[in-house]
Parts: sequence; C-alpha cells; structure tokens
Amino acid sequence: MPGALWWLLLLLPIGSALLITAVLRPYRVASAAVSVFSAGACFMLAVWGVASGAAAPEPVAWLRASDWVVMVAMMLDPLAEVMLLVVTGVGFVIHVFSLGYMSDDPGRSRFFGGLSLFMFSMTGIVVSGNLVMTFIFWELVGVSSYLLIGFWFERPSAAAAANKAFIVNRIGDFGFLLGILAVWGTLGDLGFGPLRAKIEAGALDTAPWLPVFLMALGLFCGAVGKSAQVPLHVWLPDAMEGPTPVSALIHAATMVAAGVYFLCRVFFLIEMSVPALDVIAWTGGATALVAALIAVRQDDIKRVLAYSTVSQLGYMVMAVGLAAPAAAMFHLCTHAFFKALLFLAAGSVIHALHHQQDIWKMGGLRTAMPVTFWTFAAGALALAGCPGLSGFFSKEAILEAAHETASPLLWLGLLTAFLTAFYMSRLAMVAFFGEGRERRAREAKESPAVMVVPLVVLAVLSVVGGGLGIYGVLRGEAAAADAEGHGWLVPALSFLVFAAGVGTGAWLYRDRERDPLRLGALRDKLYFDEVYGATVVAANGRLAQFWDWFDHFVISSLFVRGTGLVAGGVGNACRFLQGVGASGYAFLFAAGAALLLLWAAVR
Amino acid sequence: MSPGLLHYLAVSGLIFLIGLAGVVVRRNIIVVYMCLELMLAAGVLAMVVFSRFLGQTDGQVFVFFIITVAAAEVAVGLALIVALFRARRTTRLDELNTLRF
Amino acid sequence: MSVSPLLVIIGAPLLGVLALLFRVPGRLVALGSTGLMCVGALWAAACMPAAGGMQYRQGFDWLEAGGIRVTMGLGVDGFSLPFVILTCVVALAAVLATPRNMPRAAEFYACLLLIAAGAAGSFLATDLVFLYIFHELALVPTFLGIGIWGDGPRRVFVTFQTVVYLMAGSMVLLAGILGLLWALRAASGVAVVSTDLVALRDLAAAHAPGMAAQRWVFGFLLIGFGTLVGLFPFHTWAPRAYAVAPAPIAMLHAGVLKKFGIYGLIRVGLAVLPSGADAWREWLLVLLLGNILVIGWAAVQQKQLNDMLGYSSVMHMGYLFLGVAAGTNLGLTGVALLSVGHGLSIAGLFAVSGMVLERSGTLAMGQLGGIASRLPTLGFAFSVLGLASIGLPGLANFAGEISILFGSWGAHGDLSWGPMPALSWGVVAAAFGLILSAVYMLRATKAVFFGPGGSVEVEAGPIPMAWRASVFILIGCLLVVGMAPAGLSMAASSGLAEWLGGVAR
Amino acid sequence: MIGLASGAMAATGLAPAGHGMPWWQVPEFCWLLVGTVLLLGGCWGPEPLRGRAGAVSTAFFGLMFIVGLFFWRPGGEAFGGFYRWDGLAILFKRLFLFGGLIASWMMLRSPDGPRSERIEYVALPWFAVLAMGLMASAGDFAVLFVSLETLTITSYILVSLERDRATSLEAGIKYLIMGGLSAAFLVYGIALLYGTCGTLRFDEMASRLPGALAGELGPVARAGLLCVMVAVAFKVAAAPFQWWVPDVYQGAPVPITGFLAVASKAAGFAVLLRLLWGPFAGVREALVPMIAWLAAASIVVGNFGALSQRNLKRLMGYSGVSHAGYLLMGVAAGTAAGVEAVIYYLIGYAAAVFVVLGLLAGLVDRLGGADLRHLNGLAKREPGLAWLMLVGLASLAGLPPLVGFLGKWLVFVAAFQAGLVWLVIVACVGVVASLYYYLAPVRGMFFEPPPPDAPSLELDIPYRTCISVLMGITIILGVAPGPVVAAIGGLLAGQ
Repeated sequence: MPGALWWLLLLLPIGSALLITAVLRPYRVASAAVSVFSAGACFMLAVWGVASGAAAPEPVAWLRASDWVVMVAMMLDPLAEVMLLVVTGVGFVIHVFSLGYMSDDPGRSRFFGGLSLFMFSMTGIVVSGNLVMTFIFWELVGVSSYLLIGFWFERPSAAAAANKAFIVNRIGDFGFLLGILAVWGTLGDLGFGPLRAKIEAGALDTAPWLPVFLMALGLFCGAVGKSAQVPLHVWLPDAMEGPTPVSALIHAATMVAAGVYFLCRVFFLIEMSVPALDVIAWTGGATALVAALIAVRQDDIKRVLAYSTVSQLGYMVMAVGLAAPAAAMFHLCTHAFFKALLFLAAGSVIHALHHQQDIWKMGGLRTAMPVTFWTFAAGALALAGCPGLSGFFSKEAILEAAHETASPLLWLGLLTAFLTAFYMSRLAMVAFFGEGRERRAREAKESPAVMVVPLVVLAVLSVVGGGLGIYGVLRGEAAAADAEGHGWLVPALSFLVFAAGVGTGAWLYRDRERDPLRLGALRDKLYFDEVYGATVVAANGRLAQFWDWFDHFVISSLFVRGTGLVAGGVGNACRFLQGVGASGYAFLFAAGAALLLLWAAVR
Repeated sequence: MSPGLLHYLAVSGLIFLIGLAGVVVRRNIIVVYMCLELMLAAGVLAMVVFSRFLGQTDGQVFVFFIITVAAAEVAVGLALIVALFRARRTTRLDELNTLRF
Repeated sequence: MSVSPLLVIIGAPLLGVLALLFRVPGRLVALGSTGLMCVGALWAAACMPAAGGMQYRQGFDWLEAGGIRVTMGLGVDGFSLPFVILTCVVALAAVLATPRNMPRAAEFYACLLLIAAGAAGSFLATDLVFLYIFHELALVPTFLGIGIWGDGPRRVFVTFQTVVYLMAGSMVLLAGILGLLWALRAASGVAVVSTDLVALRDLAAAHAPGMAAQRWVFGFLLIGFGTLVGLFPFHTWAPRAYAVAPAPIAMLHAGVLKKFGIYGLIRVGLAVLPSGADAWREWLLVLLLGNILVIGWAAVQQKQLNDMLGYSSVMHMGYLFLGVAAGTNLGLTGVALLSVGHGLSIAGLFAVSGMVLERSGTLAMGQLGGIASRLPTLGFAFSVLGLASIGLPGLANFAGEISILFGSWGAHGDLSWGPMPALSWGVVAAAFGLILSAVYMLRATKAVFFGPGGSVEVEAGPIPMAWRASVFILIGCLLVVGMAPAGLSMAASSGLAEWLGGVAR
Repeated sequence: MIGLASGAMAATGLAPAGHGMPWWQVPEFCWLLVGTVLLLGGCWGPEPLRGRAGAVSTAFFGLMFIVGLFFWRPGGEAFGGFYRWDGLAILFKRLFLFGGLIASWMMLRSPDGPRSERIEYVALPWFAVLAMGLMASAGDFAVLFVSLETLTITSYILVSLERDRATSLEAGIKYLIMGGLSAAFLVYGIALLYGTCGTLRFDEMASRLPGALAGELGPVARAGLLCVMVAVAFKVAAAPFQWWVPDVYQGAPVPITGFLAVASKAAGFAVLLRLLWGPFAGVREALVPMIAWLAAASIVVGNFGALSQRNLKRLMGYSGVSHAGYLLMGVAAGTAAGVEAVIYYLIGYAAAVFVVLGLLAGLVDRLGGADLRHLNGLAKREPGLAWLMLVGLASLAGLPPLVGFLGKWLVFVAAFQAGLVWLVIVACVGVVASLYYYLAPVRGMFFEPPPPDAPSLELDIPYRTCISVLMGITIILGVAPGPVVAAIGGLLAGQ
C-alpha cells in the first residue's frame, strides 16, 4: 500500500462526519450507510496497510509560527498497528451493530455523524506522531464522547452526564497540557521519535528528580482523566447514559483505553522517573480494586460493566506502572474484544427489553435469547479470567509483571480478579438464569441478525484473542522468545481466584429475587460523587459566587458606579453653587478674584 | 504732610472694596447698581491720581471714556430694572430665582 | 490614488452609510457593503505578497501642527490581515443576522456599517492618530445601537455606562499617545514627529525613550487599550453592554471592535516601547489572571445566557493578554489566531442568543430548556460555537490558545532546571481557566438547549435563511481556520517578526 | 442706496500698504454705517424696508464675511497704533462676522418669536460685531475698554430684549450686575497698570511692565494685571468667573445664546491673546500657571456641572464654560501652536454650537421648550434633524472625525508639548464626563418615544440647508483640517 493512503484513515471518517452534518442530516439511511462504509473502509485500509507494512506518510505542517511547528505526523510502530487494528476492527463491528440498535431512533443521522467523528479522533490518537497532535485528538475524542453521551439530550441525566464527562476530562487535560508544555520546555521537542532519541541520548540523565516526576505526572494526568482512574473515574459510569453501542465502543473498548495507550506511547519518558511509575502503578491498583468493589453491588447492567471497565483500566494502568507496557497493551486488546462484546450483548438485552436496564427485572434470558446469552457468557468468562480464554492470558501477564517486581500489587490484583469473577457471575446469574421477573423479560426475543453477527464475531475474538500473538508483537521479537518461561505460581493463583469468584457468585445468586448482600457503601459508589459534591463542586460554586459578588459589588458598584457617583456629586456641587443667585455670584466672583490675588501674592 | 500717591491709592482701593462689599451684601438692585458705580468711581479716582502723579493727561482722557461708558451702562441698566419692576413688581435680587440649577 | 483592496474595505461601508441617507433599502445596501468588504478582504489576502512589511500602502500627509505630522495612511501586513478578514466576515454575518423586521432599519444598518468601518479602519490605518480616530468612529453608533435597539430594563443606564467607559479608555489612550509622541520627540530631538507607525517604530528604535518615560507611557497605553479590550478590572462595561445590546451590535462589538485594543497594544505598545512592556509584564500577568480566574468564575455564576457570553468574552481576553505579556513571536501569533477565533465564535454565540431571545422572549437560563429539540439548528450552532469558544481543536480558537500557551511557556530546549518563570505560572492559571470555560459553557448549553422544555414557550417556526447563512459562515470560517491555521499563522508570524524586529523575544 | 454705500465700504481693509492704513480702510466703519442705517431705517424707514431689515442685515453679514474671507490681507495699523490689522485680528473678525451672519440668519428664520420685527435684533448685532472687531484690533487699553464695554452693553440689551419673558429679564439683570462687576475690575486694573507703567499703549506697556512689576510699585502692578485678567476671564466665561453663563444662556433667546456662545467668547479670547502677546508678553510665562488653573477649573466646573442639567440651553452654558477651559489650555501652552489651536478650536466650536442651537432655535416653540425632555422622540418625528443634532453634539464632545476632535487634539498637543501634562489629564477626565451630558439629549431624541399628539416639526428648506452646511463644516474641518490649519498658521505668522 502506498504510504500516502494512510491519510485516508483520517480523511474518510472526518469526511463522513462533515458530510452527514452538513448534507445528509435529513437522510437517515444514507447517513448510516456513509458512516458504516467509512468505518469498514478504514478497517480494510488498516489491515491492508499493516499487512503490507506500508511506511508512514510524509508529515504535514498544521500550525506554524516562526520556528515553532506542529506537524500532523503519523507514527506507525507495532504498538500503533495493533491499536489501529483493534480500534478500526471493533469500531467497524460496532457500527454494524448500531445499524440494528439505532434503527428506530429519529436522531440516527446525528448518531452516525458522532460515531464517524469519534472514529476520526480515535484513529488520530492512535497514529499520532507527536504530543500536540495527540492532545488535539485527545480533545476531539472527548468532544465526540460528550456528543454521544448526550445523544438523548432531552433527558436531563444524559445532558448532565455528558457535561460531567467533558469537565472531568478537562481536569485531566489540564495536567496533560502542562505536562506537554513541560516536556517541550525542557526537551524542546514534541515528536515522539525525536523525544525518544533525545532521552536515549541521555538528555534527562542529569535532571533532578522533581521536574521529570512532574513532567511524567502531567502526562499521566491526561490518562487519569481519559482512562477514568481514581479519583477522576466518576464520569465513566454516568457516561452509560449514552446509547449502548457508544458505551461499547467509546466507553469500554477504545477511547477510555486511549489513556493506557498513550502511557505506553510515552513510556520511554515516564520510565525516567521511578516515583512517577510508582504513582501510576498504585493509582491503577487502587482504581482496579475500588471499581471492582463498587461493581459488586450495582444493579444496572451497564453500570456493572462500566465499573468493570474502570477496574480493568486500572489493571492496565497498574501494568504500565509496573513497567510492563506490553502487558498493559495486551490486556487492552483482549479487553477491547470482550468488553465490547459484553456491552453489545447488554445492548442486545436492553434492546430486546425495550430499554430496561435493571438486572433484577430481568432473568431467564438464557432461553429467550440464546445467542446473546452464549456470547455474553463467553465475554464474561474471558473477563473473569477463565483459563484458555483471552482475558486469562492478558491478566496473567500483568500479574506476572507484579510478581516479577515482587510488588504487593500482586495481591491487590488477585483480589480484584476474584471480585471480577464474582460480580460477573452475579450479573450472569441474575440476568440470564432463573425465571423472568417482569413481563418484558418474559416476552423478550432474540435480536436481529445485524446485531447478533457482531456479537458472534466479538465472541470469537474474545475466546481466541489470547492466542493471536498480540503479546509477542507488542513485546518485540526477542522478548517474545523468553516469554514462554514463566513460572506456575501466578497462573495457578489466577485460576484459583477465578474459580473462587465464579463459585461464590453462582452459589450466592442462584435463584434470588433480590440482592442478599446489603453493602450500602458499595451500592452508593463509595460516596465519590457525594464527596465531590461537598468539596470540589461546592468550592467551585462558592468561588463563583464570591467572584461574581466581587465583580458586581466591588468592581462594578464600588469602583465604576462609585466613580460615576463622585462625578455626579461634583456636578451637583457645581450646580448648587450655581443656585446662590446674583448676590452670591458676586460674592463668588469676588472670592475668585481674591484667590487669584492671593495666588499672585504668594508667588 | 501732603497726601502721597499711596494715600490716594488706599482711598481708591477702599472705595473699590466698599463698592464690592455693597454688591455682595445688598439685595436691592438699584443699590447694587450704585455700588457698581462706586467701584467704577474707584477706578476713576485711581486713574486721575496716577495721571496727576505721572504728569500725563492720558489717564484723565481715559476717565472721560469711563464716565461715558458708565453712563451708557446706567442707561441700559436702569431701563432693565424698570422693565423688571414692571414685570415682577420687585427690585430685589434674591427674588430673581427662576433660573437656578 | 489607485483602487486598492484596502480602499474597498474601508470605502464600502462608508459609501453604504452615504447611500442610506437616500432612502435606499437598508438591508440591500448593508449586505452589498459588507459583501464588498469581504471581497476586498479576500482580494487583499489573495494578492498579498509573501514578503513581509506593510502592503498596499497608500496615503498622504494630513496635518502638521504642533510639531506633529499626521499622515492619513492605509496598509496591511501579515499581522493585521487576520483582523481585517475577521472584521469583514463578522460584519457580513452581523448584517445577515439582523432580523428582517428590524424597526428603524436604515438607521440600524447605518450604525452597523459605521461600526464596521471604524473597526476596519483601525486595523488598516498605518498612522497612530488614525488608528485612534477610526476606533472612536464606532463610539456613537455603539451608543445608538445599544440604546435604541437594546433590550432589558437597564438599557439606558448600561448604554451610558458603556460609552462613557469606552470614552474613558480612549482618553487614557489619547493621553498615552500624546505622551508617546512627546517622549519620542524628547528622546530624538527631531523638530517634527511623524505619527506614521513605521516612522514611529523606526524613530523609537533609533532613539529609545528613557526608562521612566517608557514605563509611564506604556502604562497609559496598557490601561487605555486594556479598557477597550476589557482588561480586568477595567472590564465591567463589556458583559453588561453585550447583555443589553441587540445581537448584531454585540456580534460586531465583541467579535471585532474589542480586538482593537489588543491589536493596538501590540502594534504600538510592544513595537515602540519594548522596555515599558517589560516593566509592566508582572502587572499585566496579575491583571490577566483576574480576567481568566475572577471573570471565569463570575461567568459560572451568571443566570442569563447573554451575561454568561459577555463574561466568557471578557475571560478569553485574558488569553490574549497572556500572549501580549509573553511578547514572543509564537505567543503574539497565537493572539492573532485567537482573536480571529474568538471573534468568529462569540459573534456566532451572540447571534444564537439573539435568536433565542427572539423566539422565547427571555434569556434566563432557569426558564429556558430543551431548545435543541424544538429548534435543532440553534442547538447545533450553539454547541459548535460554544465548543469552539472553549478551545475545541479543529476550530480556530484552539490554534490560537495552544500557540499562546506554548509561546508563553518560556524558552524551550534548554535543560536548565531553575524555578518556573512568572509567565509559566500564568500559563498554569490559563490552562486551569480552560476547565472553568468548559464548566460555564457546557452548563449554559445544557440549561438552555438540552433537557426537557423550560417554563417559557419557544416559538418553533423555521429559522430564516439569512440567519442560518450568517451562523454557518461563521462556523465555516472557524472550521477552515481551525483545520488549516498554518496560512494565517505564518502570515501573522512573519508580519510580527518584521514589525517587531529584534523586539520580540 | 445703503447697499451701494456699504458695498463700496465693504471693499475696505483690502490691501493695507506698509504700516500706515487710511482710516477709511478700517472695516469697522463700514459695519458702523450698516448698523446705523439699519437702526435708523428700521425705526423711521418706509414699511417695506422695515419688514426686510432682517434680510438686508443678513445679506450684508454674508457679504462682509465673504469679503473678509477672501480679500483681507494682514499687515499695518491705523490711528497711530490704536488699531492693529494683523493676522490675529483678521482671523477673529472673520469669526465674529460668521457669528453675526448665522445669528442674524437664525433670528430671521427662526420661529422662536418674530425676531426680525424688532429692529434692535437687526441692528444691535452689527454694533456688537463692531465692538468685537475693535477688541480684536485694539492696540491701546482705551480702545480695549470702550470696545469691550460696547459689546457688553449691547449684549445686555440682546439678552433681555424679550421683556415679556421673565427669564429673559432675569438673565439680563444678572448679566448686567456681573458685567458691571467685571467692568469695574477692568477699569481698576487698567488704572493700576497705567499708574505703574505710565502708558495705556500696548506696545509701550509690553516693554515697561516687567520693570514695573519689579519696581517699588510691583504689588500694585501685579494687582492691576490680575484685575484685568479677571475681567478677561469673565468675558471668556472661565471658572471661577463663569457664574453668569448658565443663567444668561438659558434666559436669552436661542439665537442670542448662540451669538454669545460663539462671538462673545471668541472676542474674549481675542482680547486674551492680544494681551498676552502684547502688553503682557513679558510676563506671559508667569501667567501660564494661573491660566492653566483657570483652564482646569473651567473644565471641571463646566463638565461636571453640566452632568445633571435638564435644559439644553443651560447645558450649553455649562458646556461653554468647559470649552473655555479647553481653549484656555491652548492659551496656557503659550506657544504659536497653542494660538493656532485656539483659533481652530473656536472655528469648530462655532460651527458645532450653531448646529445645535440653530436646530433648537428652529424647533423650540413647536417642541414646547428647550428642556431635554422636549427633544424626546425627535428621531422618530424628524430623523434628519435628529442626526444633525447628533453630529453637532458629537463634535462638541470631541468625537472624531468631527472638527471638535481636531480642535481638542491640537489644543491637547499644544498643552502637552508645553509640559502641561497634568492639565491634559484633567482635560481628558473632563472629556469623558462631557460625553455623558452631550449624549443626554441624544438619548431623548433617539431612545424615547415622542410625546403623544406632538405637532409636526416643519423646518423650511433654506433653514435646513443652512444647518446642514454648518454640519458639513464640522465634518469637513474634521476630515480635512490641513488647509485651514495651514492658513491660520500663515496668517498668524504675518503672511
């Protein structure tokens, strides 16, 4: 493939988005067709390009002022290629699924326009060759996410969730931007290639630890926001207000993983600061555990999956922090498959149940929706770490990394894995087994083929994804060779916690009408929203109130109007002086003359 | 001791100030007007004195101009005061207060 | 004098005003004039030679008195070109956004055209005095525009406050200009000082005024120009004026005319008084933090859509001032880009809020809601423009913001690990401001356009084509500049490099 | 017959040769003749002539103005130096004639009372202009005193001629008393100066005054100097001697207000410049701070006092005080540039004031008064007139591209270059405040609805044209000031 064709990867989706927005909005079928076509074409292009090993195209200057240039440059190393295939592949599958899922929505054009915009932005992040370009597409995925979460903007909850997602991400981006600026300010470059070269040449070797730590931390901030790490994870569960394909594509498989991808991309920089790696690892570990705990006691099918996503993202970030970016990326890929699958399956269920999402109102879907059930089960098992399925391998790679560094994070990871298996079996038991608890559940029917086929495709990937050699590609040829020789301890422990988790879940939730566990704190998401409401949001409100008051009453009233009043006062004084009548005038006249005389006498 | 220049000047200045005070203090327009004439007279006195002491006649000629102008001013002024009295039945300055502020 | 694009740009609106005296249909004249302006701007941009320096220069000696020679001159360089284009586009958009049933239409269009002429003239003038004169030209039309067609119970008060405040700024500026000429004359000893900008710059380069003079004069220029832009704490006129003004006036004023101050500060202040600028940098930093943080938070608190837009507009001026404080080529290029972006986006936002007001009779965010489902065009336009204004990549504002932030971050490439310079702290605050701007803009979008319907009835008829055209022209320009900012940025950058010469760091 | 005679005389002042200037070339004689003939003809002439006296007077003003504008060349003096014929005199005389022309036109056409039926309104402006002309040409304190008092006494009559109107009389009386006071100061000052310098001639005093001030009678001379300055300050309406201004401007008939505002103030400045570049030249530097303070006080009192005025005429009075302040800035600069600026400013001020007051004169009785509220809705009733008024007010406020801005620019530059930075800053503050009150009438005209059942406002075409021409002057002098500024500079330099 000629290298210049890579540009189509960006041009097709943005063209599709613009075309739909500007022209095709009234034509829903055409919009959908254009969007799906562009997604498909992108996937084909990606496969073709990767297969033929096409070189990256010539960069183009986007913004230039004196000697400062921002390039639109592509960087297509194995990391990017793997991610590209995952993004375009999963994206295409989900586009197809959406055809069915959104078939009866009046705003379908807008939906597909948003999806195309997202594909553009996400592809941009993947192929980006420098920090500013990453930041640009970073913001753009944020916006497409905002638009799609708020797709049903008539719902106040959706509009609120969209805002929350955008603003929380902006908080992360604040640090991200400063990190980029710091990198540029100290290393004087923005491109990943030159930066890497400089660092490998020892540019940071003599640096004090603090600036490098802050630099790495700044970049990590972006990932914290985008990949929903504690403490900025709060937006992701709310983002489930969007249509389910969006949740699958953006808020499970691809966009939220962009943070992890980016960390791997700049790992050469982050690894220069050991404290930063520690911070990253522990943030990831904490996220994994906290989210898994909360997931245990959620009742909304999508929210369980959302917290599970947060938890798995924490896993990946932890892997980066443990200096195992390949493991992180591996888990990212497998997670993309099975989490997309899980969401699509959940979408299939929701679609069939006419937008019922509470698992306690489901039940018995195993028989009503067999394909959905089996694919869901495949995904759930993969997520839970069933040996032989993709999730087992990738999760095990991460735990292995923790084991190698003898980090206490290994135990934390295992606990999380147990919880994962537990809540997934809980979800499957409550939603699919037993009897239907509501009429809608009892009357559910299998979804149409356009939705089922993507499920099957993803299910296959989830099952075999561990064996596709992705890990090898990511670790490089040499590392792949000695990857075989890992010990027995970690796989054994993994299997143990998997079995324990599934067993406990199946035992506890078999034929239940309501949740046997109370765990109010977990049900209330460990009060993150409440704490933020009482602190950050309240402080923001107070500050806004105060400065508004300051602006109105101090600056505007006191200074500005005060000046006006003083002027008016002087004017009135003049006026009243003028009211004294003719004799008064004579007196004032004489007084004026006396003043002049006095002045002359004093001089 | 014969009165010197400064004595005359002092008298003239006093007359000027008295006139000024009258203008400021008095409320009757005619009286005020007379006080104005008093001030002019102070000027006239000074002029004549200086003319005398300088040994010139310029100043004394100037006095005639002053007197003429003052006469014209009085003519107009009295006409105005009469008109005012006709219109308002008053010659008091402090009752002229339509134009204020 | 041959016909140059600049003559077209400046002449079209003035001729339009003349034509309006003769009972010609106002809308037609206004559309024609502003259309011609756009043609002129395109012509100027298309035929602009790559070499730097003032282009299309023409002019003549106008007045020589009191040791000061004033020349009437027009010219454009890479730095003023973005502002000129902005003026023309927004003028056209403002005319298009004017409702067809505007009462006293001829007078209204006359006001619009006069403001447009004033703005265009001040960006095209190559003479310090004319720079001032053209800006002042817009004062009375602003007064009439807000006072006659404005809305709200405090209309008259706000109108007076606005023009008196602007006049105060202008007078500080005038004092600064006089001081500048005086200082230059004292420093150089020439008998007659020419107020031609090029001559002034060269004179200052050859005979720089003393430090005390630079400090004083730059202080006046900073506060004078700053007041016109809405530099904290001299900003209070702006949000109130825009809240009251009719949409087209607010579009032109907030979008274009306000940029005059920042343009002048760079064109005159930085070029002629670089040491003065250095001396004021820390102060400027403090004040611009007021713009970004104080006004940013105050914007969050606003309850009226127009108020919020006004505050947001003032807040974004802080970013422009950050670029000025940095004084680097990159930062100042960013100022030009962000001026364009902000001008286009705020103009569009005011157009939308004007339409919302027309359709619902109120702008209280508490009473509005769900307009996007009744009038999708409005929702779409507001979302895009709002996102542009909070710095969405792909739209023009982002390119400007990122250039300013990079340009202000300090020297790059050196591995000295000293403490952060003050400017960098300003950048930190500015980056924080990006969060604030997202908070207030998205909140407003949600309150007005999303969610279920509000408590007031929204009239859901079709949106007039002209209005659509207006907003889509603005969005189109935002997209074009945002997607491919290199053209403008290189023009601005080379223009600045030529203009400031060794001055810019 | 009168026409013929005056036409012949109008050719006077054409080409004075050298220093001697035959008396018949002094244009004031011609003006005196016109005034006298008009007065006598108006009193006793045949009825058709009497009815047309106003028109004849206006025509002659026009004629004289044109002659003065195009044919006068400076240089020379008459009556042995009592009468100067230099550039300053010529410039001011043109201004006076212009003021007389517009004022008599306004009285002729304005529906504000059947003015031209009273012969005083026709004839007295001639005597006033005559007096002003002499003031501008004075070479001796005697001439100065007599001409100044002639002007003052004429003004008393013009102001208070509307005897049936209480405000007119009251204004007249107040003017009379304040004028008398100022005359007394003038006389006393002249006497003291005469006594200490031993002369009344300007050129002789110029050389003797510094010595006199330093001599043993120094304080007396100083007091005399100040008394004269007080009288002049009164004439130009500078604070703190401005007390008569608001009342007189408000009480007088509108055309007279305009005449006072333009011509009388200009005459005051003519005297001031004459004195400072004549007898007081030696002490000018010492007087500058005082003038600067007077300027500052006028700017503050005028501008701030006007802020809450509700009557347009009274507002114009305060505005006149403030403009006296700006003009004094130019004087305080003490440079040729300052004098140039003052004259240019006066021209622009004249045009703008006549636009505003001319419109008011034309409309005042159908508006129902000269209060600001009477202007309400003018833009809806007569948009053209409202815009004319707006231009006039904007020019007074000093907004470009009108002549008001240019005048201020020149004055500010002159003051700044002279080092009066503080004064420029005070003036800037004043300008800001002034915008508020100049826009107050605009607010009424443009923002407010017209009163219910308001009568239609017809203004005949010639009158409109006249005002439009004046507006044109404010715009043209603002847009293309070069030639006029150059001409002023040339005349002052004696070419």
